[in-house]
Amino acid sequence: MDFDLSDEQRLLRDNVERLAAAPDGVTSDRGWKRERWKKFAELGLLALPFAEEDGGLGWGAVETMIVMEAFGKGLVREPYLATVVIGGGLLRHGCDGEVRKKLAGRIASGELLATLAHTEREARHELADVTLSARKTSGGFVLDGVKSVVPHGDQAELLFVSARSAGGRHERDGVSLFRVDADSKGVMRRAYEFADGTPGAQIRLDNVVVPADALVGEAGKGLALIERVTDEAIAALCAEAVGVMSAMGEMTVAYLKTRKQFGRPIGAFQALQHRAADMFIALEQARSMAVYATMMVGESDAAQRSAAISAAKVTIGQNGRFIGEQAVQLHGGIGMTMEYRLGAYFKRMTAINLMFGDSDHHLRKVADAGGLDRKLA
Amino acid sequence: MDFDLSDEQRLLRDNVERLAAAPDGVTSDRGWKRERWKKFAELGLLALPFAEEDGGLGWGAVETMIVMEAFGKGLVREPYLATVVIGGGLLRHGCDGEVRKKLAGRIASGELLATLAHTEREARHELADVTLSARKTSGGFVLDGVKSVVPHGDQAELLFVSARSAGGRHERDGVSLFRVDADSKGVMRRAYEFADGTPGAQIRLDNVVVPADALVGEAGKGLALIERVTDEAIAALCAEAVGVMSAMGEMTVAYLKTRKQFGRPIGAFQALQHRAADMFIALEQARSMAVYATMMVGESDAAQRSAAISAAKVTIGQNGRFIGEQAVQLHGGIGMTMEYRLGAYFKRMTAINLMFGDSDHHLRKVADAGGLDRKLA
Amino acid sequence: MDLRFTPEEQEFRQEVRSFIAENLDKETHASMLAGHRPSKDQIVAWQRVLNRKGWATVDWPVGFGGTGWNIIKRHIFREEVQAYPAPEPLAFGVYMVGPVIITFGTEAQKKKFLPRIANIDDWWCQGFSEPGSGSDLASLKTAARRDGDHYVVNGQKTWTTYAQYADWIFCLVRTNPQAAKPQEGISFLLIDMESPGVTLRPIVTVDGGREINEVFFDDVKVPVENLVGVENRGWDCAKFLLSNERVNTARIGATKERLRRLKKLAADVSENGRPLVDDPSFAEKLAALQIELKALEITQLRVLANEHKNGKGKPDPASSVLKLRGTELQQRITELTLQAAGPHGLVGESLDVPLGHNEDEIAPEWMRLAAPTYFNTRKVTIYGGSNEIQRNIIAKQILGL
Amino acid sequence: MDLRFTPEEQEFRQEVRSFIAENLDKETHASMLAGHRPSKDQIVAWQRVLNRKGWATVDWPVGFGGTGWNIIKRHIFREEVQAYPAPEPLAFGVYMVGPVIITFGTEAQKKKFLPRIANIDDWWCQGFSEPGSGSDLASLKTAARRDGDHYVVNGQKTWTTYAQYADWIFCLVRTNPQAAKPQEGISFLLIDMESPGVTLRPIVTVDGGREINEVFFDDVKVPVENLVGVENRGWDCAKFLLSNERVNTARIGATKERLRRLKKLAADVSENGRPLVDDPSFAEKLAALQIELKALEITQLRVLANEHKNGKGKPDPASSVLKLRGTELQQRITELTLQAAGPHGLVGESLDVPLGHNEDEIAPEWMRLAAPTYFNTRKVTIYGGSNEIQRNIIAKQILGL
Repeated sequence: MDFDLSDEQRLLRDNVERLAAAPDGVTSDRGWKRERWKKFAELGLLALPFAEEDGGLGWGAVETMIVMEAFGKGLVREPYLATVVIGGGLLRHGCDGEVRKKLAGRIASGELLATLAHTEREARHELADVTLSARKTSGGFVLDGVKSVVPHGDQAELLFVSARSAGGRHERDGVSLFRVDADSKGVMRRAYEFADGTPGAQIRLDNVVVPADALVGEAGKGLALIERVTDEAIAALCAEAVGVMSAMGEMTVAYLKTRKQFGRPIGAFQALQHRAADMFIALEQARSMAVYATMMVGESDAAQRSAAISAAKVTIGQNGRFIGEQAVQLHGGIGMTMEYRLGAYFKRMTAINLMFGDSDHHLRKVADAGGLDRKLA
Repeated sequence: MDFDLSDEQRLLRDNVERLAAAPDGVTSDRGWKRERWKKFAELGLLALPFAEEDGGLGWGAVETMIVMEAFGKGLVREPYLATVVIGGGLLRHGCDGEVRKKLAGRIASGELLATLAHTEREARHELADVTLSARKTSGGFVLDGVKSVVPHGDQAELLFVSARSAGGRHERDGVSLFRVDADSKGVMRRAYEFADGTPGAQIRLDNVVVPADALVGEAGKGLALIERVTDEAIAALCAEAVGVMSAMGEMTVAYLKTRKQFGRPIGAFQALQHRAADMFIALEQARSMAVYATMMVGESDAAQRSAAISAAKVTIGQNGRFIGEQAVQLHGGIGMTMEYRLGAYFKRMTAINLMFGDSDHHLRKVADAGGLDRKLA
Repeated sequence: MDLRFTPEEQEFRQEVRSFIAENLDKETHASMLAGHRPSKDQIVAWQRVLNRKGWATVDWPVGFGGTGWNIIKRHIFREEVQAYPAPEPLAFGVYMVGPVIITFGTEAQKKKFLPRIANIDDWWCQGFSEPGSGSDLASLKTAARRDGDHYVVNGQKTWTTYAQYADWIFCLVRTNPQAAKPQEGISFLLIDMESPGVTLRPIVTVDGGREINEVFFDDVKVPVENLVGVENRGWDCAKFLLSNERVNTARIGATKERLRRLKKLAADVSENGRPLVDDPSFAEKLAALQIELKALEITQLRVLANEHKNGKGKPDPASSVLKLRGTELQQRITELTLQAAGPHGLVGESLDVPLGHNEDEIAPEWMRLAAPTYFNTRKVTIYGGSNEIQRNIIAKQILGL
Repeated sequence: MDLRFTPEEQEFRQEVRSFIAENLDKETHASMLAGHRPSKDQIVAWQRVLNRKGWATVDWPVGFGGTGWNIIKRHIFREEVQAYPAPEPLAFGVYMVGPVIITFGTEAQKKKFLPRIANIDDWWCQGFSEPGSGSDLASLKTAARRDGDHYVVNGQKTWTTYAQYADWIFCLVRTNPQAAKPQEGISFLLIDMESPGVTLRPIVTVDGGREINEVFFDDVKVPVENLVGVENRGWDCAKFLLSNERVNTARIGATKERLRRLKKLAADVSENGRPLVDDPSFAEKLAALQIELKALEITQLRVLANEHKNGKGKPDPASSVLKLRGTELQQRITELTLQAAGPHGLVGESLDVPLGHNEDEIAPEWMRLAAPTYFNTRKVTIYGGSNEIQRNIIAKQILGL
């Protein structure tokens, strides 16, 4: 067991933090900038998780954690989670040989954006609730249905689309995953902004024809892959959340030191000091669970992996909401305004809590799983 | 709608508070004193709920609330709840004519103690889980089984014993209620102290023969009566709890004003001020719900009555625990000692939370009932 | 002591409910039901309906347009309006400056302003907070210098809700900078928003809404007759006003309505085939909220009854409990509603811009409003004396710490 | 960075576990499993077993009887002892006065005391708190006046755990009443409990237990060689000691064991035919505790790793987090256990007096112990620097407020 970062990891962190802090990333078109994306590519960030044989850096969950935490701190809205973590994960764990290598290369170079179109309107947080239909034809499949909350679905060129090729609604078996070109005939996208400003889209597939080799993995067996990559996404999101929380914490402490009321800095009031202390504790506990998620994401036993990831999401959700709400409260009116950066963090934190299942959902999952693994700390 | 006490009620409150504050009631044998019980009788407290035709005062739930709150403040351990509220309630709602009049008179005069022996070892908070058996014979019934948490069961002469005369465990139908003389052949009592010092007993009925007229109400239909009287007991307990909480609150505020640390009264520290404010809020909310329970205890629709009483018990349980734990915390070491009265209040509050279902149990009941009645405030 | 509503009270409730049902504009009602704030026009129109009925200012003394209802009836009325839901009276006029003028104002002020407040002929806003003085209200700096028949006002107010609609603003201003204590030397002034030197800057809130503003005063001339009460004794008016505000910000009837609505909405969304409302954990959260709300409702009645008994004008510090718990419950409802919206709570929308219902929706309107409403409702524990200030009040004024 | 235990670490865990299983007295184990505190004899016996193995003082430097294990191994060892459960080392000796003597003591003190601490040849207790100085430790009044080769000690200590067993007490005493700050002029003295003038008064706690005492000093003569560190600089020793204590009071391994046990117990009680452990609300509470405990465990490892990296002797103020959350979790387990006991939690019993198992029980032993344990565990957020003090430490030392 070892908590230290390697020199290489420390360098990565410093580089990404510098890039993420660059002030030009926030207000541009659709919330992010192609130029910065190119810088990510140059720094190797977009190649991070891919195997060296696929032209990647062959780095792992710890490096992803480092990157995502820095992105959280810097409120980076570039489609890293959608494209590199999720898209990259689906490629790495689901696609074979040449296809994987080719697409990984295009993602790594920054020319291809990818995302997963999975959530449907009635499904809430249940991953198996897929109704978009996949009909087998002689040459491939026909996909028909709607996906509604697709992060960066407005600009991604490569869509991974989950569909039901067999079985009834809610059944684990029968969910298949397909690679779909976003400009295929019958794909209609409606762009909108998530509540935190992240670009998103509703995507309608109107009898979209895809070839047989668009199928990722085995037909009807796509759910395990989706679950695995979702767990990886949650682990990355937990790290991002830690970055967001620590930024909110730092802003709040700084504000407490400078804002004066009743003739002294409000940070001199003990009730607010204790609130700040509780925020610090919440952050440290969240950080520990983000580390835990990072370590458990590679666990081979899917049930143990999933329980651990759920546990992390519970903590992130509860503590993130606490920190966010208290940060706004301690700032008073200024924390409610668009002009002040705290609000953007608060909204991002709120969005994170809504993605991939809220804390209640995951608490139930942990309870149902009957607990956490003892192999890890 | 009217929140004022009548002159008579105010007088009652003042009298009972005076009696309850008398310092001699706490440390005597088995925690209470026959002399004070006689004073209660003289003041009419033991006749309070009985109809005038039965020799009672014909007072209602509001007066019971007044009495119980004062008892809570004074940590009165006399068997008022067991004998007058519960025993009296079973008599009033369950027994007819001469029997009722005779027993009510004996309770009112202070010569008879009564209690309900209902809870069994495996039942937890489920009222329908009765296994003590009632076998019908030619002349009456034979009771066989064990009741384990009987308040004041060590000294009560009249036991109301619930038994299963038909049906399976957990079934609502088939629960019957019997009047049993505590010195009947086959009744074995094992006295012990509840965790808060209240006297209690385990009572074993070893083939105890009772006559046919020992049956209270209709055979197999006893549960509704038990539920009704339990609701009355909870309402009374809520009022007692408010007394206990307000005493803990007052002691804490007084302590905050006198105890000095770091050169000033600890009540000058804002974090502790805010804690005390939260305790005050918790008390006021609890008081409101005790009033609510008092008003709803007479509601004729049993489902609405029950939901309301459960709602009150939830609040009392949660807020009482909060106030008790904070009172101990703010007192520091002294709050942990037997010599200081706070500990006795804290233990009483804890005992109240364990009686007739804890807050989680009642929260579930409210959720299952789908909410509260709109007829009352 | 009897908490049951009398038959007369129940009849009165029915009368209020029927009146609202028959007279409230349907579109206003639908928009509010969906979770939008009523627009200025909707508020004004409804207030005028109430005014015609004589119900515009029910809490005011009879001679000034009040109804003379006892506290129970006033409670029922307020609850029915909030629970329907219908627009509430514009608080800045009816609950804030109106009672201040009634209690502290001159005859001329009463005559001039009160009828126009009741009919919202004047839209009022509140000039208390300043950039440097939030919770520490008494540290305010906006200065009013006496110059003949006028005060000349210079300074800045902030967090001024709906200043963009306002005809008038009531302000705390510093008339004696040399006073011994910060609370002394403050006066309560009524200022025409049309006065030269008054300018606005909007502040956009995190939910994307445009409710609040900064208001700047640059050598604004205010006639001396617009002073309410005694010069340098404006703090009395302020304390009186803030205590009234605490009762009104509890908004228990409105929270009840939101809770009932949430329960319905949660019956319509399912996960894994089970309606959310049947999820044990969610159902218990709803029940817990309902219980706390019930407790607060009774607490409110107890506080009002107590204030009534102790005579008018003496605010009960227990009203801090109402403000504190009332606003916390408002926030918790919005949190639970957002939770109920699930992943589609991500689909954002502004509270101020109702979308039409005829286009193909990405998510139902209530889901799209859930996040902005959650964001916006963070304000309620900050304004009207932050909840930390309310805890101070309880600790000091009630507990004597 | 790798949080996985290495195969070597896992093997080590197994070794520790086997050693405990083979060497711990069965009765001691059974009694602790049931929720009783170990008796003095049980603690001493087990400590001597460990001492023979060389595991009595694993955290001490190698030259003084430490094992030289890294923090991970020490963590594993502590967790296994707590989780088995076996008696923990007597904290007053091994975690408190021992490290103080090692860090600040003379050679003679080290030689005289350390081996006896490791073997509990001396039972130590802690003389810090006084009736007037609880959280405000530095306001202590017990005075030590220098008189030739001795100090003469007068005053009173309180909340002294297990003073009735103690051979020695380590005390903070005031040696210079004229010092400029309260923290100055304090010295750290070792006092033989057999000294003339030392008397005890037991304090019974709300659970009926007899753990704590008042200790009175009446002209007690203490040889000057029992001064640890520099005269008037005892506060340095105190700060060092308290920070160690914060790490140890987290007791995460013990809480894990209690939680595992609670889960088993909750599988054995049913309501309405359903085991409590399957009740959704109870199961979620258990899961939530497990999650928080996991987070705290990792936090503890992070704090320890950090302290290790930053060099010895410099306490990490983040250890306040461990104390705070660790003790809160201990309390929550006892609350949940009491809830699991249900109405039979009313059946009271003292923690100190194990009942035999052969008589007809009114309720299972764990139910009878639930309430006293809940009562007793209220202390953990009070002692060792109350949790309010820990929040002060975080706010001031970490956040700079």
